[in-house]
Amino acid sequence: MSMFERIKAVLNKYLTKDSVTDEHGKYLKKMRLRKISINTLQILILAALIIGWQLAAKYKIVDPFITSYPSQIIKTIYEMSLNGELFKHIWVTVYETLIGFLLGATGGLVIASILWWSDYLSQIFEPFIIVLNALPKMALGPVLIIWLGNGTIAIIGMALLISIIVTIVMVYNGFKETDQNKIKLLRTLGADKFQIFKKVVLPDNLPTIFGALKVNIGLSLVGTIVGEFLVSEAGLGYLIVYGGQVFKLDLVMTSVIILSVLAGLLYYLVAWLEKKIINWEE
Amino acid sequence: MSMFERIKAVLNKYLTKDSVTDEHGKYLKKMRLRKISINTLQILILAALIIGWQLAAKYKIVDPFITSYPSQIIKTIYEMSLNGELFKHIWVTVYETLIGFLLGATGGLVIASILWWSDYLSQIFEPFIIVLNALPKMALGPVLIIWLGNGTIAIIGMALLISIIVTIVMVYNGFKETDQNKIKLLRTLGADKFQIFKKVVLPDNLPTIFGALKVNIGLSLVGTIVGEFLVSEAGLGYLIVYGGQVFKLDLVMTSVIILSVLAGLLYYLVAWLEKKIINWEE
Amino acid sequence: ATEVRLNEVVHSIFYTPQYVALHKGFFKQEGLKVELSTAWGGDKAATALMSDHADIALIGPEPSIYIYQRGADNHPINFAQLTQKAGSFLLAREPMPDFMLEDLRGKKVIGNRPGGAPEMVMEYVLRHNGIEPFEDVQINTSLDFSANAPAFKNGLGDFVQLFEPKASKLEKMGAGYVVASFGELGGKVPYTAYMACKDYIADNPEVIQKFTNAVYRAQKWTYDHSAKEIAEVIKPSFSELEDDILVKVVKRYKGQNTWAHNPILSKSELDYWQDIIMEADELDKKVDYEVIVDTKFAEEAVKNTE
Amino acid sequence: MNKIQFKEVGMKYHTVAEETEALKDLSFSVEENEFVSLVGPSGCGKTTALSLVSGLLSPTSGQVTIDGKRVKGIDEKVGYMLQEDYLFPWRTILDNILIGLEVKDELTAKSRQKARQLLADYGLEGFADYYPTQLSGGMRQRVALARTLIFEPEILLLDEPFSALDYHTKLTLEDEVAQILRNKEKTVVLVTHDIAEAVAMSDRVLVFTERPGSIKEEYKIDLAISGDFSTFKAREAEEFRYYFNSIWEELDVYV
Amino acid sequence: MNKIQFKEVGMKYHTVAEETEALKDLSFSVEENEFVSLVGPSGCGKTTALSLVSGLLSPTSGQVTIDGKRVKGIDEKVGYMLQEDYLFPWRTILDNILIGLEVKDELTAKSRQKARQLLADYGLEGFADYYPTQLSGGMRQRVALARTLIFEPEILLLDEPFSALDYHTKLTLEDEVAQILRNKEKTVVLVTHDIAEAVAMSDRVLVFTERPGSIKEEYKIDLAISGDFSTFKAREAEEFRYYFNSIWEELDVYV
Ligand SMILES: Nc1ncnc2c1ncn2[C@@H]1O[C@H](COP(=O)(O)OP(=O)(O)OP(=O)(O)O)[C@@H](O)[C@H]1O
Ligand SMILES: Nc1ncnc2c1ncn2[C@@H]1O[C@H](COP(=O)(O)OP(=O)(O)OP(=O)(O)O)[C@@H](O)[C@H]1O
Ligand SMILES: O=C([O-])O
Ligand SMILES: [Mg+2]
Ligand SMILES: [Mg+2]
Repeated sequence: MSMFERIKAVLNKYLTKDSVTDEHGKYLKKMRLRKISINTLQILILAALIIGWQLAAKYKIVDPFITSYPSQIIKTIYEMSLNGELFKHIWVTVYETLIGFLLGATGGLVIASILWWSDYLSQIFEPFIIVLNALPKMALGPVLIIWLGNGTIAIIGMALLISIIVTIVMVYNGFKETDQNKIKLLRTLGADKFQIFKKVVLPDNLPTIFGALKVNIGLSLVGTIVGEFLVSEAGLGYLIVYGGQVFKLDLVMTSVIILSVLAGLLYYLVAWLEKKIINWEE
Repeated sequence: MSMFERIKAVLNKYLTKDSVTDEHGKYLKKMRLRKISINTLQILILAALIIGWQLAAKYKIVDPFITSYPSQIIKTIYEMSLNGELFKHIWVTVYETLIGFLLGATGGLVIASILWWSDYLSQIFEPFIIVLNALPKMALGPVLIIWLGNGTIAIIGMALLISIIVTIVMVYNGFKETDQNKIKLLRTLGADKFQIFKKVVLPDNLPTIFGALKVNIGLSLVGTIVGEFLVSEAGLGYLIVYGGQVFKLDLVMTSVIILSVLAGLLYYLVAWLEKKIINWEE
Repeated sequence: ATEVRLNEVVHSIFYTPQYVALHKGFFKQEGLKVELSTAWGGDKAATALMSDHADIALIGPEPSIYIYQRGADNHPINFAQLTQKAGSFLLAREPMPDFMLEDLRGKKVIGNRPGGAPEMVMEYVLRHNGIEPFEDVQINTSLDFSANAPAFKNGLGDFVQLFEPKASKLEKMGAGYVVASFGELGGKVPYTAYMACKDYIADNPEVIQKFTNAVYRAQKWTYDHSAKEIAEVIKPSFSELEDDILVKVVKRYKGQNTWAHNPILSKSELDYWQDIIMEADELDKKVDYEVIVDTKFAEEAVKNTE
Repeated sequence: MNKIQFKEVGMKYHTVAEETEALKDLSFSVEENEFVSLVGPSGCGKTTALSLVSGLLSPTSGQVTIDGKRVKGIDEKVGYMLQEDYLFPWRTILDNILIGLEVKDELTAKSRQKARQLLADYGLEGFADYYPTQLSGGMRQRVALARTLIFEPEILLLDEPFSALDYHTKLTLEDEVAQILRNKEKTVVLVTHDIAEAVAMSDRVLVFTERPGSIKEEYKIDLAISGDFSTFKAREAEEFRYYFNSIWEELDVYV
Repeated sequence: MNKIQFKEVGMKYHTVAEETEALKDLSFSVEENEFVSLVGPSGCGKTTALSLVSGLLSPTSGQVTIDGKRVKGIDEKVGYMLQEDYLFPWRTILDNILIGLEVKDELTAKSRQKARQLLADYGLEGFADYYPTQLSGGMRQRVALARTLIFEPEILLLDEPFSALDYHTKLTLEDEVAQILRNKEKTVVLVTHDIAEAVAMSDRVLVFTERPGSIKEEYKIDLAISGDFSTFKAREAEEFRYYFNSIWEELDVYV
């Protein structure tokens, strides 16, 4: 058997692994080759973006001074990791985001519950909530600083403000649309309103709640960054402002990239929690 | 009949208007009294907020200079209306928002359609879209300005950036989840892929598309304001920044309030359009 | 007319001669159509320049220093100076007619964001008057430019560093009193100047010349007229501002000789400016005057107009 | 003795736009241990009638009594089973059955034991710790039955309990439920659209008029069945066709 | 003559996790103008068999032929009706019926006229410009039938077309459809879980085995009916019970 044939055989074996019949093997091979081609293309696109960026900067097609470039960003990350600066700034942002998120999630849930509880209250506050929801909250930034002072509290306040209304609206709509027959079932069993809430409305809406939390965590991060733009001594938002001030655009780009990664990680944290908690779905 | 009784009779007649039976009349009366009490409370709350704000400012419980106060805001609106300034700034913001919205809606729809069309493409780009979606886009503001300059284009770009990804994700998910049986039905009738798209996927997802547009219009406004914060010569975002620069917080507060009204109006514009177009729903 | 995209760092009375040039038609008379936009930040204005979204920017020279130092090829070159003094003031909560910098010892001052010109100037001035920033005096550098006046009004800090018209407004409200001017304390610095990228200047020398001519005419006009007259001319650019504040602010800036009398940016001034930045730890090595300053147009303008 | 009695019951629903008279002058009674079916056109007020028995609603006029006492609020004696099973996916089968006891705060080792026994009785032994999604439609509806019967209600209300099941499952479950209830001696009111089901399972079938619902016709079902009762045998009985066709014509709905 | 023929047809579905053999060695034929029902346990491949006839899928082994020719892609001769009506709410009733012609670009004044005629035939005159939400379930399913029959397909595939309807509507529609199809002389394959429906409507009932599906048993239905055919009469025929019970036992599914 030639070398080439042997490689082909090994490859074939790998591609048809776990197949139950020959036909299934063919199918698996096709699907796996497709998957491989997709992953390869993804990596190629990513590599093309990174290398393209690097080369464009090197040959001054884009101004490397303004756009920075990958190797420089990696260098910046490396240097800032060494002296612990990077970790400090990331931690500040994560910390503020998580507090804003937790407050927004808890507050949103509590308020949505109250609105569900009292139809009267919910009807009274509906127009106010619609307006608050539509309001571009970051316009309130300067006002918020005045009310909440010039520190972490103002930043967390911004994160909270941006995230809580969405939570209220999403969760309350979910609560309101709980299947009436499920509630009827509990009523026929003699449940009171609180039991209905605890045993049906809340668990039934866990997917909705997690949907809201996934939006919420992203908005909390946005709020934190906006807050840090306005007032801060540390955090990724601070790095972006400072980097801009002194034209360390490497720092700005590095922060933006770390921020994107952070946004993804925080999202997956909530998604992971959801999987842990909603474990009965197929 | 005494005066009092006559008033009572008129009131009663009004409250039971359109009733079909006496019992229905009682029900209507109850519901209308409830509705009246809700509206009254809403107006009272609004009035309490406004008057409380005014009084708190007057008696310096809050700093009138920092928080401004209702009569001052009305005065500002009046003065700025007279010289046409107000209308100019509102128009600039509306204009930029609408352009960003239209581009985001069209672009999002086209991209979602392409992703629906090619499963292969959609699988390749999925991780990139997830990352873009999670990204706190306003952090990119400074970078965006580098690419798009410091004018209207950068502002519209910001609005577009913030709104398009959400549109893509929402619309694509809707397309993907089109009832397979509806598609099967069209296939049995001999339809090709384009016909399936035009005759089922697109109309079936109009509610989803409008759902996305409702989110989109709000985000476009946020994007426009953020853009105007970063770079502008006019618009409500400019007024907020400028008001902050020259320590004219009346201007900031006035702009914030106009902004919330504007946000509400734009939302209802899309909701109204939806009602016009999706006229077959009960 | 040739179109020129001009980007100003902020929209401020501090740059009065520029608005004079605009409203008195000096640019127009030179055959230039100036499109003014506001960047709200020196970094953003310089970025606009670098990314070819503006032809000329009005900023402090420090971005041009940073940019050159960080290795950009087509870096900005300062060709006309507009202000020659720092524009910020120190305010206290009470009038302090006998204020001395020593009074800051142990107190809290609201400053500005690190790396920016106002903060660097304040730190330099304090240090050279025997007060070590962050040791002898607490400085809060966490606030955005838009937030420091409200924060002070709301009770934060004992002193605040502000630009006009905020200083005058606080005074009018009785919430703050100017006790010192960094313009006076800091001496002559090229606080703001017009700059354009190297390539643009090389390609459009006549535009730069015309622009500089107009600026110089405006500087002279401003020098020759009273605060009230100036205020009237620039009013369209500050329509939201009360008239009395506008006049007061113009008077204050004029009074401390804020605006350069001609657009020539001297070597000694730049040297001094670089000292300030170096002390703030944002610059390792001075940049050559000839590299980032070109006085040819300014000199020509002065010569032409005489 | 009359277990349930409707005396000239009227029920009106109100919305802002209109008044809907669901029931009018509805009078009928159900004897102890009787199995009565209600059939009638869609929207004629059958579900409304069940809600009145269970105490979920109160009549606008007339009276509904259980054991001679007027119904006020949810009655402990009544078990209610809906069209779909509404098992909660986040609870195991056992916990689904126990939800009613949990609500009443009567969860004991004994009641758990009873729940397991019921599961075993219904051929669901070993499924106690499964989740609802892991069960077939028929198994799920049997769990719903256990959830209702664990209280040992004297009265059982069934609102189209088999209509969401596929045909096989439906026929089989009808038979099973009929057997279970016959053995337990319960008073049962079944609402159904399926005339064959009504005839096969009941002692009596009440045909409702169009809305506002009242009794249009009443059929005492008497099928000659040899040996043990089963709904399959019932369907084959001589008289089955007769009842079916009479009721069908009585309903005479144009679809 | 054989209109449809399955010759040792095998069909396998693949997913990454497993292979599902839906059909194996399935052989049967349907004669011209014959009405054949397929019954069998859930998941035994009935829908798959219909998809093979319609050309939506191709078999992994064996052959499916129509008029002796192998099926390749969607066949114009075949009309397919699904369990739910899938009327598009954004189209009027008339436009729903015309969607197939629209797809084929055959929209003419004549075809419009024909659509209106079909509506009239099915008792839906005057509903042409209504929207689907304004119609009852039974009316909607009749519109779906019109949408399928407007092409005058030679073969009609029905996949549980009545199972989403309520009992009354279902019985009535069964009869109506049986009448319509008998008059039109079509070859029909009906998939159903309802044995009574299969027996009452068909010339022949094929009982499928568990998955992988193949023919387990075949019943030629021969009911003694006097006068015009109707499914109601069919249900009352002597032999009906016999067929019903035999097929029921043949299926013998535990639910
Ligand atoms: N909460 C309610 N508010 C207003 N109208 C109602 C309400 N509940 C029921 N109705 C109306 O009352 C009438 C009777 O309803 P009900 O549900 O009792 O009928 P049903 O016989 O059970 O119908 P189906 O056979 O469709 O289940 C219907 O016209 C229905 O629309
Ligand atoms: N696209 C598919 N991919 C994978 N498996 C499939 C697919 N379609 C059907 N199957 C499987 O093939 C088998 C037969 O499916 P089919 O739908 O033909 O059964 P059926 O007899 O119509 O069932 P039912 O009575 O529930 O409608 C089932 O096990 C089903 O899960
Ligand atoms: O940087 C300046 O404020 O000019
Ligand atoms: Mg009902
Ligand atoms: Mg099927």
